Amino acid sequence: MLPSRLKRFDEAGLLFALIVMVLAIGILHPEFFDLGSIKTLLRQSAFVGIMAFGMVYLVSMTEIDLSVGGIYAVSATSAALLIKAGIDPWIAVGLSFAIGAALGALNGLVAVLLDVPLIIVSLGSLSVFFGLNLIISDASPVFGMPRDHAFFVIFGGEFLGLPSPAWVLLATGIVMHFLFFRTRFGATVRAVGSNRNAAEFIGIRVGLTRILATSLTGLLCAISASMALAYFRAVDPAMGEQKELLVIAAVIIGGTSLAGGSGTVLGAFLGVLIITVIDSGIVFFGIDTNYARFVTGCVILGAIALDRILKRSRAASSHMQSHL
Amino acid sequence: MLPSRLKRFDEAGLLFALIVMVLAIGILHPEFFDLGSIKTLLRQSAFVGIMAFGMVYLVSMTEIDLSVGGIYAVSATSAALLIKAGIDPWIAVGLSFAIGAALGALNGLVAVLLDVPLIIVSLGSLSVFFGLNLIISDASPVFGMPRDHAFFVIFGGEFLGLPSPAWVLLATGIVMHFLFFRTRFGATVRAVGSNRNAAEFIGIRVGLTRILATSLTGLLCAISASMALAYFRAVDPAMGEQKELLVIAAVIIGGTSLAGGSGTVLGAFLGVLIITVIDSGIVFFGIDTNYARFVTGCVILGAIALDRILKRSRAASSHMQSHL
Amino acid sequence: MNDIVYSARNITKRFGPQLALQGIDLDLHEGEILGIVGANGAGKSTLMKILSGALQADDGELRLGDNVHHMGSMLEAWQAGVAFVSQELNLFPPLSVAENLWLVPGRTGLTPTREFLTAARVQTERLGLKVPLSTPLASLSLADHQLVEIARALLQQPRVLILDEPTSALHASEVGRLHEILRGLRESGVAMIYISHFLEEVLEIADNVVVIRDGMNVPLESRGKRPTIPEIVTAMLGRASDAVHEPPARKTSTAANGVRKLGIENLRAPGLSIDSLVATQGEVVGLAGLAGSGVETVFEILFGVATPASGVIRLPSGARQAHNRPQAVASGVAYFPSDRKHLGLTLDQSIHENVSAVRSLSLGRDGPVPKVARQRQIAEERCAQIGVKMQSVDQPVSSLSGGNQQKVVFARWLEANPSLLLLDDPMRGVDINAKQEMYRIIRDLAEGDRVILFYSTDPGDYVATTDRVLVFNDGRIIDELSGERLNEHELVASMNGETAQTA
Amino acid sequence: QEPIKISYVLAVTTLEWTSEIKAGAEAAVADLDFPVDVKFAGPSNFDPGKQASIFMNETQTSPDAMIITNVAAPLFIEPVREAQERGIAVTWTNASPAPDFYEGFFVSADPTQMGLEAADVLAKALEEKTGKPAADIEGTMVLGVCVPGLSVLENRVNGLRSGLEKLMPKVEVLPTIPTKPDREGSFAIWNQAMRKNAGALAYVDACEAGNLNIIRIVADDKLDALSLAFDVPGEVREAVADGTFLAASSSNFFMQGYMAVYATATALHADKPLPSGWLKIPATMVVQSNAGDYNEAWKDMQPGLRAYYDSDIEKAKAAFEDGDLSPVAEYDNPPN
Ligand SMILES: Nc1ncnc2c1ncn2[C@@H]1O[C@H](COP(=O)(O)OP(=O)(O)OP(=O)(O)O)[C@@H](O)[C@H]1O
Ligand SMILES: Nc1ncnc2c1ncn2[C@@H]1O[C@H](COP(=O)(O)OP(=O)(O)OP(=O)(O)O)[C@@H](O)[C@H]1O
Ligand SMILES: [Mg+2]
Ligand SMILES: [Mg+2]
Repeated sequence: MLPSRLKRFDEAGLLFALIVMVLAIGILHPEFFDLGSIKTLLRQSAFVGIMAFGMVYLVSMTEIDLSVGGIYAVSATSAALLIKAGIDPWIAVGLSFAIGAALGALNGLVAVLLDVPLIIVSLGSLSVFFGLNLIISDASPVFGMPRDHAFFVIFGGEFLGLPSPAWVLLATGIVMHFLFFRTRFGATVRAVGSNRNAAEFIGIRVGLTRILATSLTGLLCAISASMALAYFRAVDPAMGEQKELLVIAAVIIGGTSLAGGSGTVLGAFLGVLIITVIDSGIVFFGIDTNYARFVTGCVILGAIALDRILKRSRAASSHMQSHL
Repeated sequence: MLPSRLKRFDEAGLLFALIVMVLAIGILHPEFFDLGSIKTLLRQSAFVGIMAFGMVYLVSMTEIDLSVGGIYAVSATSAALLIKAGIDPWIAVGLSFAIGAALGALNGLVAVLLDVPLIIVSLGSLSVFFGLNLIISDASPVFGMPRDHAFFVIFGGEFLGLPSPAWVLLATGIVMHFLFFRTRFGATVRAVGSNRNAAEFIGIRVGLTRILATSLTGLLCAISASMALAYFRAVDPAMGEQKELLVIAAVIIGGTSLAGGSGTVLGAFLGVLIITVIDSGIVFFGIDTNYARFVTGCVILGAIALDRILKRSRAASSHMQSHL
Repeated sequence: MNDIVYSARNITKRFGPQLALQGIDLDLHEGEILGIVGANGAGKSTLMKILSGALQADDGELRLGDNVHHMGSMLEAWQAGVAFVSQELNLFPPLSVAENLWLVPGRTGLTPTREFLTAARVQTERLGLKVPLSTPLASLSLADHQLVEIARALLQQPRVLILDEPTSALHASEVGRLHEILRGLRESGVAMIYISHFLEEVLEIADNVVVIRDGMNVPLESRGKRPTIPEIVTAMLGRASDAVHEPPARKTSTAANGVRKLGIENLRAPGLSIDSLVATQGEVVGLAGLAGSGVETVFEILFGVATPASGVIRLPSGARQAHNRPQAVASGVAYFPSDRKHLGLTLDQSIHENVSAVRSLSLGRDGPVPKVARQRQIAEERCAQIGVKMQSVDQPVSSLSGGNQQKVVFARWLEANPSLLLLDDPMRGVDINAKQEMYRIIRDLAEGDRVILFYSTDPGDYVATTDRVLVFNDGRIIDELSGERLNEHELVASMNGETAQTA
Repeated sequence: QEPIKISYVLAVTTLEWTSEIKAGAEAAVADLDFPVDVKFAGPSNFDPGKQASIFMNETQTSPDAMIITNVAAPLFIEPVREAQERGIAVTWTNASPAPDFYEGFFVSADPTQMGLEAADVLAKALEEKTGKPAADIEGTMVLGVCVPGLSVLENRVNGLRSGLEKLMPKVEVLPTIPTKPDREGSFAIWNQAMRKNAGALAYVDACEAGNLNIIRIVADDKLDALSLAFDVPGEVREAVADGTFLAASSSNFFMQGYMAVYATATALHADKPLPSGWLKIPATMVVQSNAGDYNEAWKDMQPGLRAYYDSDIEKAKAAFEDGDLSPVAEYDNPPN
């Protein structure tokens, strides 16, 4: 039972790549296995990962949202400004969730109205959102949060020995996985991604589905932003810049296909961890600044190659088996 | 004759958007119509546009190359280093073209060998190439080009009253347009983009086509880099950073569909001009730095909306006509 | 014999645990048209893919002329003179017809030559394709796609030509033209394989017939010189056919009060003008017509895809005309599309996901969190009812044979439990036995309180299922056939505008 | 009287040191007794390519002068040359116009010098802490830089490194680690770096985001390590004031902006060409003792910092009037 399940476990290659990387670092630099190090890694992964879960839905619909960093920035800044204006952090963060979801929905709505792919709209809204962020923040950092307020204590701190954002990452991951594979909404997303014409043909409200998915992504950006706010207790105007590539990288390294119709939340989670671990590895191996980027790229390619080669050999062996 | 041709001219909406923008700036700020201003605009457009022409091929094959900026950087730096090492600029630039094409081909080769979309590979090679650039340049600018050498005089200067890169842009544009629509290679690219399974099925060498297209894109990055080198007569390690989004934006605003099978070199050209004109407009209108990005995004969205709405109404009117 | 051009010995092919072909032998002679028949999923297409290099056999030998030939790819096959018209069209919609014809491996040169374009024009005209070569393929109908695919193969001037269900989307006249061309090729010594579920067609064109059942050769026992259809069917199924189909006991339209009906009044749309069309519950009404006669437009209007210029429509569910597809589906309209690849299915999803799509996704009948076990069970039942040959409902639809995919399209719409069924060539590529089954299902559906409109490229289907047929020409209803007059001969004549008798 | 039109092209518009520059420039406009119009432009995120194209576009609006916050000289040299050919005066700030072009007018603090001074501050603090003379102190130090190849940052680190080597030869300064320019990205790197090199004497990043994160981690993990910052955003200033942070070495962007505008406008007003050479701005080392005054001055930047730097500004003005400039080449090749 187990082995056959494992064989059907698509993310085994990625998990293997991740384990190889973690061991390679940890055996040579045991400090890496410090709880502190792991915590940092998880917290960092949470900021990108929560957003990546939303992007899994979009990519599996053959859509790409380049404006996630912008939504993240606007949500974080608006929460911080509201808190500074004296609004209770819980309420402020709740409002910022609504803002994130609304910006996401706006993306989707424009894409549906103009009948263009989301990537086109988000090429524009990327600038609109970051611009909005500059306007509301007056291009200045916002700090001076009430650090003793429960929101900052709970989500900026730890819970059961792990950083709270890591728990939020886990929780959103499970919810998003379930939503994707077990609900009508998730199935609709996959059907639209797999063959949009056919989905439209049977009367699925494709436009509505697109708007819901972008709005969900916006919400997740805001959740991620609230975690960053809780931890850093401050917001930079440059926050979220160039996050889009990181988020897309996580999703795609994670194995969600751009061809649409399928996606993997778990894969995106592993993708985020791989990216974060590479950064740690660069530090632990003390790689020269001039070489760091080159090495990062090579390791990313290596991880992708390992994953695909394992997948292929697994496919071949299961094929062989069936011949016996 | 003419009106009907115009009706079939897919890029009319973009051209219209561009003209509206140019007039809006020029009427309020006549300096914009200075020859100097136009020259700057064209030179700027050339650096991005030449790369965008290659990306049109890739996007029409449902591929995206995120590493174009990296190829551009490595080509520019290697040409500059070779020139500094005393090699004749013509030869050095020729070699850098070969390097650009080779890096592009490498992207394609890895994608074919691993059987993954180019975007995945380029997520890694983006870092590899920029890293390589830091390594070969030792993270320092390269100065001291022989500015009186014919290469720098010709391509850093003007020809018939316009910047030479603008002529190169025009020439590559015409060649790439012709190659795309009139040759076997172009048809193969479009065929692979529209239905890869069918292309494979009937025995088209899909892998080879992908490698040729990435390699062509690499070559165009190198050509663009050589134009930048001729003009700037120096190379900075930061050169080429964040160019990928600009290039993709030009292609997609230009109307090349991510669905594959069709593309427009002319559209990419107009897309580049639109992006460049927006930047000029921000400057001429003296828009506050905090608002500039917001306005940029809004104008991009406006241009896209105008284009699509015109397209739709054109489609509707031609539909009407056919009923008569 | 030494005039064997192409032969296969002991061809075996597995897909996972399933043996799709188990030791097939085949000989193809010079100047022969070899008909191959078999039920859906028998392995015909798989064998053809192996013969044309698109798939590689696990075991067995291919012999081209006197040499053993390893068909490593379709490219090799093209080069060896083997051309293949596959069941699933392999074309490039954004490209022009000319580019689609030209873009085959082995052709060199930067651009199409003048001679090539001339040849292409002649070939397409002979096949009856009436558009300029510069037209983008995407704007052509499914039938025209099929013609382009055939033309592409013919232009290769092959020694061996393999045609896998080339006529499934063609009208009778187009089939006639194709057969004429094939006979011409036979004269010049080309060897051909012809696969079709229209057994009459196969008997008409083929010199010899080979039957495949469950991936094996089946001997065809014939008492005469040529096999008869019942003999072929017996060989295909391994038993005599259940029911030699009898035309239904046709009802006469009873526009009684209180029953559900579809009413169309004064409908005007581009290329369409209908004064009145009424269909009552329990009726199967055939809408027949040649390409472009307006039937598809009627379906599209009823399904909310196209908007008419004017007219009044009342749907059987009591709703007014639907303005978009979600509304139409919610008002009980179901549209069984003929283009299964693009509109009918999500090919990379599983069978059970495809079967439950309309019920669960469009209509939301399974609630926000559908139970997968239940969906699988329903799909299993449905597939068993229609006779889908499959391993399990978890396999992707793309791994089913063409005819079985078509049955899944049928299955998913039945799940909607519609009150108005628009059937657009629902039996495309379905084997003769399954067709009988589908006739029966359609008749049964009509027994409930449903209205059924039926369209097919095969005139025989009208005779087998419908109560009456409205014949369309140029967007108008020009004839109504029922009772005695509802036979293939009258129907074809009427469709071609040769109505001698008064309507 | 027509105002003198100056376009000031910033490297990035969203960091706090940018507002410092703006405040300085505006203070200069207020101080000048003839009308000057300063218009700011620049990319909102760090993107030298985009900045170069903004520069070129700005030259088309025919200003009298341009001031460039240089981060990547190769991208600006030709555009500057072109602008000068069209009769536009150009002033370089922040980082020098590189070897090809040492003839420009350049206003900036000296990052190498800042690095050296920072080394001094660290050495003194460690002497105090350990009770040993600097030359005998042992241990490691970790330096980071977020954008490799950016001369301002590299020079800061180089100055610091050579100062440390001179003052504390027994301290091992580890190879510079690559950090990130954004706060979240840099945080993970620093956290790991501090874990790998736990017990280092000091951690220093040449970038703002890194500084902020080091403060954070030192405070959270209650580390006994020193750190100082280059750049002085609000959070750093507070940290210096409350003692979490040893010091902050300010590039004095207020004065950079002030003097760039002042000098450029004065020269144009007098119809004189801009001189060639480097007008050095004194860097300010903010430590706990002067943090109170300094932070007070920031509360209302324009009058506050103007008053705070009054004597430095007067000195710089005098140096400019006397033509007391250093060779630009000193920026990359500091005299020993
Ligand atoms: N890619 C595949 N993966 C798994 N099974 C497959 C695949 N292709 C075909 N099969 C199976 O092989 C068997 C033979 O299929 P094939 O397409 O050859 O049938 P066919 O005789 O052409 O039927 P039809 O008349 O419906 O076209 C079927 O049971 C089908 O499910
Ligand atoms: N969108 C449209 N614009 C213009 N003319 C149209 C449009 N749709 C249909 N027509 C015209 O209406 C007529 C009817 O077309 P329709 O597609 O309904 O025929 P059909 O009977 O379904 O043909 P086929 O058998 O080829 O499917 C044709 O002449 C066609 O050209
Ligand atoms: Mg078949
Ligand atoms: Mg039709």
